[in-house]
Amino acid sequence: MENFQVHLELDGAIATLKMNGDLTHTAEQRLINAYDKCATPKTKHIVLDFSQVEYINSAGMSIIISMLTRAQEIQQEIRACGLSPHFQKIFNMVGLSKYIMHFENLQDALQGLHAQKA
Amino acid sequence: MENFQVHLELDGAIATLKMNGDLTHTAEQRLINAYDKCATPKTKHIVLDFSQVEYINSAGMSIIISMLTRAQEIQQEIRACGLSPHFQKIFNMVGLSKYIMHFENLQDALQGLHAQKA
Amino acid sequence: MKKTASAKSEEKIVRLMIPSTFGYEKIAMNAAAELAEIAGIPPDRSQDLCTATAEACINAMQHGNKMSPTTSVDILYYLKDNTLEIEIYDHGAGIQKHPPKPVLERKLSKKDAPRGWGIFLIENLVDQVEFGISSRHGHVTRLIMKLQPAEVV
Amino acid sequence: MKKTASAKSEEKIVRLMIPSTFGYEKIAMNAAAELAEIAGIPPDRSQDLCTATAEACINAMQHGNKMSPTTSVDILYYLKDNTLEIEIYDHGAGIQKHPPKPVLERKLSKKDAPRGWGIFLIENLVDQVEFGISSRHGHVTRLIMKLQPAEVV
Ligand SMILES: Nc1ncnc2c1ncn2[C@@H]1O[C@H](COP(=O)(O)OP(=O)(O)O)[C@@H](O)[C@H]1O
Ligand SMILES: Nc1ncnc2c1ncn2[C@@H]1O[C@H](COP(=O)(O)OP(=O)(O)O)[C@@H](O)[C@H]1O
Repeated sequence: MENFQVHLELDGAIATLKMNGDLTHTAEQRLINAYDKCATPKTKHIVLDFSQVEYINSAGMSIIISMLTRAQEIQQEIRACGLSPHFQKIFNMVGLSKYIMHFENLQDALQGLHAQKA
Repeated sequence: MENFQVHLELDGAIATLKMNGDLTHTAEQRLINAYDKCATPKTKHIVLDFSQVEYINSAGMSIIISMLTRAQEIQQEIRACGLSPHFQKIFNMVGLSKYIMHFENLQDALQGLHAQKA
Repeated sequence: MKKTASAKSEEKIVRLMIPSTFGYEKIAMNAAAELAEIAGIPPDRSQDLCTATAEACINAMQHGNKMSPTTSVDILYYLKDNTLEIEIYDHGAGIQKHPPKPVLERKLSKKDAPRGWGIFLIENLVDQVEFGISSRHGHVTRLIMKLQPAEVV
Repeated sequence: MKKTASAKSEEKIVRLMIPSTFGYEKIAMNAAAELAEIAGIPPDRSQDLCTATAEACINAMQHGNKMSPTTSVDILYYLKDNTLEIEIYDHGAGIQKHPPKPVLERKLSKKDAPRGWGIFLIENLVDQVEFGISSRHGHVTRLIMKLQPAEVV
């Protein structure tokens, strides 16, 4: 049983990564593979949708940090949405909230971006 | 920490018992106390709202059976709503579904009754 | 937990000890649910297993351990290739005589007590049930759920 | 679990053993959540305790038991009058030197590896943490959550 899936949606300069399941060690390969597909300067914004993620552990945080490192190298912005208050707190503790803005839901996360695009 | 609450609403011949928490041994006294308040021939219909009940064990089933025994003695009808598919199956196994009709939600359970009342 | 057709996956064992106090059976249920998910058991069958596990724990607390709060109920979970097995141990003498099938109408007419559904539920919810006495651990109720054939990946 | 001002409630002990396999830490988390509920710990603090428990289990599997799937992580839960304590045991030599506080910017600039958040999270999420070696059980991480004063009923 694989308990992590990721679904990538590309829309111009915006890539949305919808995750489902537990963001832990076992998620690494799938998430990296998905990010590889949008790790190009053409993609300016990455939106991580956590609304279907129930559990994130320190290994999951490390995957996000690796992704952020790569994104910064190509001037990509990463946004997040759907984190529970508990994991918003953890993002804050680790310092990720300084670099990854959090929105309540996917619509809010995409709103400003689509305005830019238009 | 008390993990079972019951809220009684009386409306003419209809009594609604909204339960919240686990329907187990520890629920017995509270549920019986609530039923005592509507165990009169004036109340013709009892609606048990299980939508906020997550766990029912065999002791909880026994409490419902005791209540049904008393209700039958005074010609009260008992209806239920909000049981999960799992507990609908258990009600069916035990035979309770022959005596207690189940509705998806409280509104559906009350609908026919209010028509009768009017 | 993805299995390949060739790989022989090892047995996984989880062990839990809870006090004979009502409410603590939920810990045993949650562990059953988690293992059912790891084993790929579908949600409805997982709930069946959880209810059966809770009832076996409650019987172990009540009839086996006589509600002594310092006597534990021991639960062993075995995740094997084709089954998830849960053994619930208590320190009593075990079931002397299999109880007759409960009949709701006898209870509604007060011929029988309203209680007495535990074993009936257990037997109807899992694929196989065994009751036994182990010299080392006391009385055991063994619940067995069959797993679907491993997906080939 | 309602406590009265006068009644001295007894300590409750729950014990769990899981294999050193990623994913099984969720069983330990769920047990922590259930005990937190019994203890009346509010949901946000319960989630803190669950995350800390999971991280301590993962460290026990990785660094203590070197991911040997047949070596178990043992978890003891003590529900006392004023605290909920969780001890996570592994069979390793323990933490040799307390790791320095991780700094995100050092990780983003690749000066440090992206990992290394477990102990930092544990220490920030529970009221008290202790690391130690027990001659009987091996290395232990002890997580302590303080309970609110018992409600008078
Ligand atoms: N673990 C056990 N040890 C000894 N006796 C048991 C055990 N479990 C069940 N029994 C016996 O079987 C009877 C029926 O059990 P059950 O169907 O669960 O209903 P109930 O517990 O409500 O009586 C019990 O009354 C008891 O005599
Ligand atoms: N149970 C343990 N036994 C031995 N060493 C440990 C244990 N837990 C943590 N450590 C040591 O502390 C270091 C930091 O742990 P942690 O903060 O959880 O980050 P990570 O596990 O990602 O390295 C580990 O790399 C390891 O050397």
